[in-house]
Amino acid sequence: MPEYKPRVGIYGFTGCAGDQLLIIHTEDRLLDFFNAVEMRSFVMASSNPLETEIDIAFVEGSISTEEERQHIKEIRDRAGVLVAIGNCAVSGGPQAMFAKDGSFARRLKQVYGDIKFITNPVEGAPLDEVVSVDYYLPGCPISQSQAMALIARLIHGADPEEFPHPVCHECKLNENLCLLLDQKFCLGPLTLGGCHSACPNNGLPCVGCWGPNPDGNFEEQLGLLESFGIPHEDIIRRVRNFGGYKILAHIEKLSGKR
Amino acid sequence: MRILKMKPDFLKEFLMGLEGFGALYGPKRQSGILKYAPIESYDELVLDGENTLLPLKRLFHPMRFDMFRFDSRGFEADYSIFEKRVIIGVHPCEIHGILKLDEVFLVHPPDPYYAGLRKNSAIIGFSCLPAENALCRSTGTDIVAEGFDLFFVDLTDFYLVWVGSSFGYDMILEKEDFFDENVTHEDIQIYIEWREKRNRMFKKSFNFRDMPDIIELSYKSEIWDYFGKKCLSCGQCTMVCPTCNCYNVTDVLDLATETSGRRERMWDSCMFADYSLVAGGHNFRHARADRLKLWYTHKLKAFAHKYGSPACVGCGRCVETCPVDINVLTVSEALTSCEVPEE
Amino acid sequence: MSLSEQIENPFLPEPARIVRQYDLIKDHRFFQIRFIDMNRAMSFDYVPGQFAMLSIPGVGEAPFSISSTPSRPGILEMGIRRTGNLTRALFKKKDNDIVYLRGPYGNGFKIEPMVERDIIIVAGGLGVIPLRSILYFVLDNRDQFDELYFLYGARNPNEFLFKNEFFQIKAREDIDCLYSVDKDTTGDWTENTGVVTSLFQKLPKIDPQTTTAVVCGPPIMYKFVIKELLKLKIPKNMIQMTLERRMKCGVGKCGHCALDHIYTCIDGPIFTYWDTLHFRELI
Amino acid sequence: MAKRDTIEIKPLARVEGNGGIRVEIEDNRIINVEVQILEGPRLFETLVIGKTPEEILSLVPRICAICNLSHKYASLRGLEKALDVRIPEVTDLYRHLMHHGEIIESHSLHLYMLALPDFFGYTNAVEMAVDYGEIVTKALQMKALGNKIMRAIGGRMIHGENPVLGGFGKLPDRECLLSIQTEAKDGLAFALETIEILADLEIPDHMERDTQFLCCKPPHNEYGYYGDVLITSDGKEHPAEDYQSVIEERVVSHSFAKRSSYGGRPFTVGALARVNLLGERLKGEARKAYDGLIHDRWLRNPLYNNFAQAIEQVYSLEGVIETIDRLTTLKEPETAEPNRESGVGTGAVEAPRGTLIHHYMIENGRAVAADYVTPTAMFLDDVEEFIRESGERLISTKTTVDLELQFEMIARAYDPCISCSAHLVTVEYK
Ligand SMILES: Cc1cc2nc3c(=O)[nH]c(=O)nc-3n(C[C@H](O)[C@H](O)[C@H](O)COP(=O)(O)OP(=O)(O)OC[C@H]3O[C@@H](n4cnc5c(N)ncnc54)[C@H](O)[C@@H]3O)c2cc1C
Ligand code: SF4
Ligand code: SF4
Ligand code: SF4
Repeated sequence: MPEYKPRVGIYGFTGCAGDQLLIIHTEDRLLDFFNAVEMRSFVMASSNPLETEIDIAFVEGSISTEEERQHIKEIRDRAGVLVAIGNCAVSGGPQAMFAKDGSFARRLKQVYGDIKFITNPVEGAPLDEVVSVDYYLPGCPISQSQAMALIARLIHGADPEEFPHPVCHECKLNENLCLLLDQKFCLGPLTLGGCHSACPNNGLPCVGCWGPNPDGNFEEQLGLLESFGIPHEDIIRRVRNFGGYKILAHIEKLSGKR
Repeated sequence: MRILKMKPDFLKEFLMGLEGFGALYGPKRQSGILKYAPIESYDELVLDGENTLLPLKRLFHPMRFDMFRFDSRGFEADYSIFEKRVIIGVHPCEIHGILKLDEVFLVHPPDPYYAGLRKNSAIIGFSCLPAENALCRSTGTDIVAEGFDLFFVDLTDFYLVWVGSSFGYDMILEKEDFFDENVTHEDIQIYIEWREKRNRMFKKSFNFRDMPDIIELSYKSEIWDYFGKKCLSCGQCTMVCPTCNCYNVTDVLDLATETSGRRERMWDSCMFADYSLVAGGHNFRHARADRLKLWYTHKLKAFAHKYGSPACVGCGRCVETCPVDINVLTVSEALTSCEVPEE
Repeated sequence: MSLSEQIENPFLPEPARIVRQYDLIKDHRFFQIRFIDMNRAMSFDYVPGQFAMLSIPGVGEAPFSISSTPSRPGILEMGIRRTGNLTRALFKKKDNDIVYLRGPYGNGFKIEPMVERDIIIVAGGLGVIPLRSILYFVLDNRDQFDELYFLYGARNPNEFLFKNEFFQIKAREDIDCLYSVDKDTTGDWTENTGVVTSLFQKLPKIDPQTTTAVVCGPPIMYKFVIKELLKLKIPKNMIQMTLERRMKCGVGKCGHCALDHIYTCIDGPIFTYWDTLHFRELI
Repeated sequence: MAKRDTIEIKPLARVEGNGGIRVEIEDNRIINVEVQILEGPRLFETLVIGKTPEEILSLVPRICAICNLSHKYASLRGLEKALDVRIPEVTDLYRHLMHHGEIIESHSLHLYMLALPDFFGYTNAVEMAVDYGEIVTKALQMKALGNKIMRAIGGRMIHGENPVLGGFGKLPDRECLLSIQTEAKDGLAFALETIEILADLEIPDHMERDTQFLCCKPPHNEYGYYGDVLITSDGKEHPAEDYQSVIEERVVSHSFAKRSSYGGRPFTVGALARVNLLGERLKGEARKAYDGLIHDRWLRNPLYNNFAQAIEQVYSLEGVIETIDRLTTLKEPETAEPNRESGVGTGAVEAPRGTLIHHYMIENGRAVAADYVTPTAMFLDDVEEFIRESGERLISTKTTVDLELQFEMIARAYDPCISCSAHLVTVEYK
């Protein structure tokens, strides 16, 4: 009996395509990946997609038009497992940094004027605002090692493991001196790890691109950064840059406190 | 124990000559940060009182490594981390730290990875003068009597060299003529003066001896809540502490086949929320205050029950590291005075 | 490699075959597992209350109590609830599939304080899985022990584990079995209805000086059961209970199960009630 | 062919992002061509308003992953002008190295993985690998080299935060630079082989028409990927800050990417534009490759963009080797500080697929206006024109070739980057 290969689709919605590109960038392992699965659709890398029932859908990007809303629903209907890959799919991405503040219509007009498009644009939202999502692979862009570990588990029928720790975990394993000690702005403790602390490794602050660490102590960190002379609004603005929808609950708690 | 004398002029040649005993490691500055790393030239070695960012444990209990490879035939241990090494420039508190880890990793059944790294490594200790946050006098770990192969005490005009193992003695034999057996009364006097001078240099101390009881008594203290509110749960304290040993284990599958992959081990921290999470979602230590309490109980009290003394070796790293000033000093101070620290 | 020849590796999982499996109730399955190496299978010596680490390569490893008794060597039995990654993968295995085991770990029940004494076994829900081992152990060595009471409560008849087995035992003369469900959802439940503690009223007069109690159940159950046992005046150090913690190594290295100065995996998972008063985080 | 017919190619495969082509045909005449950019709008220019340069620099690479460092570089040039940051020459050298990395990565991805399968008749590179294993393997190595350079200087493969205003967080050490150099030397041999493979390829001519070209003019009479002056194929030169009067933008309903024209007509940017306008400045092996391949069809046929990319691949590999030679003799630069808090600046660079402009107005350390013009937005009109030309020609000569494939090949030759283009464009001068 020929070995059963899981049917896989890789889809991109609104975003920078960095997560799909990262998969393409796995170079040596890309061929392994293509061999281990039956690649039904990966439009960025291959022609002739076969849009039928699939076992696993990896979906990048936020939902930003009416057409995309319909399309993701359609993918959800025929996918056994749906994985949100990358910050845009998980949290909404940078385009969701003003999520729910009501400025979208004004900003859209500011950019495009009054033109009517063939599909109606909506404010960028994470996939789980529209459909149910089985697994999340955060990051902007996703990390190759996390992605390959998750993909390997899913295509071989095992559940992926989460990494629910702050950036600081890997930051210390990489032997970096903590930027907070120099009173520098760093979002490491508030941000989910998995990036191998890419920014602090270069002496630069974590910008929060993995999205919020659910266990983050937002209140204390805010106080700490304020004590460095960084204004409250600046901090809130910065955590929102990549926090999208997922940061809203934390922000709400904070503003409730103030 | 044998104690010898050596002129400082010989140091470089002696140390660099040890290559035959294993790859040389020692504190070395990389991108401004002091780390234990392979040493290529003598000038790279930093032999003063400064702490490395991560303690010596990183060489024996690696941050991340593969325990096993597995495939359809089963598991096979991966010992590729083993390497013959000579680690130079290890401070007394670091040696004490390793001795504490020995208690965990070498008791039955010994952890083969730790044991293998330990067995293949020689430790060459170096005396140090206390750094800003050194607390080792409080914890009684400022001097060391075991756990090294050689130990160099720098008395400026000469070194006193303690020989702690037969392996250490073999190293001495390599360059026998560098060493002088004749330790005079005068030398002893110099050593004693050095000890006294060193003792006077400690700037910080804490009530280490009474902490076990105080911790026990403070189980319900609101001081834990105060610190719990502050803690960022960044886990840095646990990473930098020489006596934290927790780790997590994860399987990583290969992409190509569904049966092969590796079992990876990586440092974990009791400061992270999922540390005590069990099936069904019950979390024994959801509150930050509880996580901190576990840590400080472990550092300042619990270890003593089993091994005679608590786990803290007074390196001062938690003092240097915690961004919100939670460390053995502030915690013991708060618990002792029953008052939360002033902002 | 010369640096690593002949190293004993306590973390090395050994292959074992799933001999038989069947569903106990929804999401709970019974497994019979035997080491591939027959010598290992026969020499695997354990005490009731101990556990083993079960691995599925690529998914991970987790601790499970051994539910069989060492008095019947060769095959290990486990009762497993499907909760997460590893257990989901385990439930996909078929008979004859290979899993990996290492152990036994933990202290196990202290048998000595039970010998020639009366024994009360109190189980709630899943807690019956480790207690089944001591239950059969006592039955297999029946002459060494005095009276044996087995109290087991489940939420409803559909969640009552090992129903056939336990009702068969009930027929025996040398054991007093008291069963209960919180609520009879089926209508054909013939035993007691009510929480497990309600069974205590049905116990005959107990002599606390000659009785040892063994308890396992969900965290919330301990509180109430212990209260009953104390009412019976059973000494605190004669109440043995089994506790659960997160574990990654099983041999006191990884730290996850630590509390105060003890490691649940080596100093436990069996503790006496007296111990728990000392180590405030135990329950 | 039916009297009235519509060809819909959706999604357009092997390009970055979500797009399609729609061609309407009536009575054997093409009545409408739309290259549709359906990737949702992200309104990036509104996202950076109120932000510090630091935040802007971290956000803009996210416009597009493939050209992420070009966005970073354009942004740096714009912001540094606005705030009068004077970087030392070494810093610029590191940036050029980083840029070469991106060009190598992007061109090799496009050339070997996305475009060559068309010429050789495969649906993707993995299939192509079955018959052309060596090419694909070497192509992957080439891409990996590009990635390695981007990671070394950018900080990570995609969206690295390492390039900061005035300098870098951390620079790669000598060993790393030398290993890059060694790999570049190995890669050069394959890049030259590629030139030979291409020289033998037959290029269809059914879409040929005259068009215009635009690119940055690098200083010092050298070839390069940056410059403060835009040059056009009509021989004119325009200061980069006047880009708005050169590149005329408009909005169309079938695309979230804006459309551009020059002098009222479509134009081409990218490798083909650069090689056509600046090729005479090339030196070394790249010059030899240029001399061997160039002829006047390059001015009329977009498929030559693939060839132009191959030439630039050679140029960039040589650039890497040479830049590292220089860097290893120079001291690491200090990070330069801004001399003012407010100002206006335009940064123009050549992204792999063409001219990219970032324009900022900063007041008291915060952006009050930003404008981005991306290459794909610039050349979309041109793509539509070439598709129209090709369609008319093919229909009228009744060739039986696969129309869809021909259209796709044209669009793909431009290496369109849809994320980049689906942005917004308005500058609000207060
Ligand atoms: C000594 C001992 C004996 C045991 N004996 C048995 C036994 O006999 N039978 C038995 O069935 N079990 C037993 N257990 C429990 C068993 O070890 C666990 O059920 C097992 O580890 C589950 O593994 P898993 O990989 O399937 O679940 P995991 O994937 O580890 O997850 C388990 C559950 O934890 C929760 N969880 C995980 N991560 C999170 C998160 N980030 N946030 C919130 N919740 C989360 C979820 O509810 C999840 O369902 C025993 C445990 C111990 C310590
Ligand atoms: S530098 Fe940032 S990420 Fe690293 S430990 Fe400090 S706060 Fe955490
Ligand atoms: S105590 Fe300090 S170092 Fe430790 S986790 Fe809390 S904030 Fe981080
Ligand atoms: S508790 Fe602090 S001072 Fe003590 S050993 Fe750990 S890090 Fe060093």
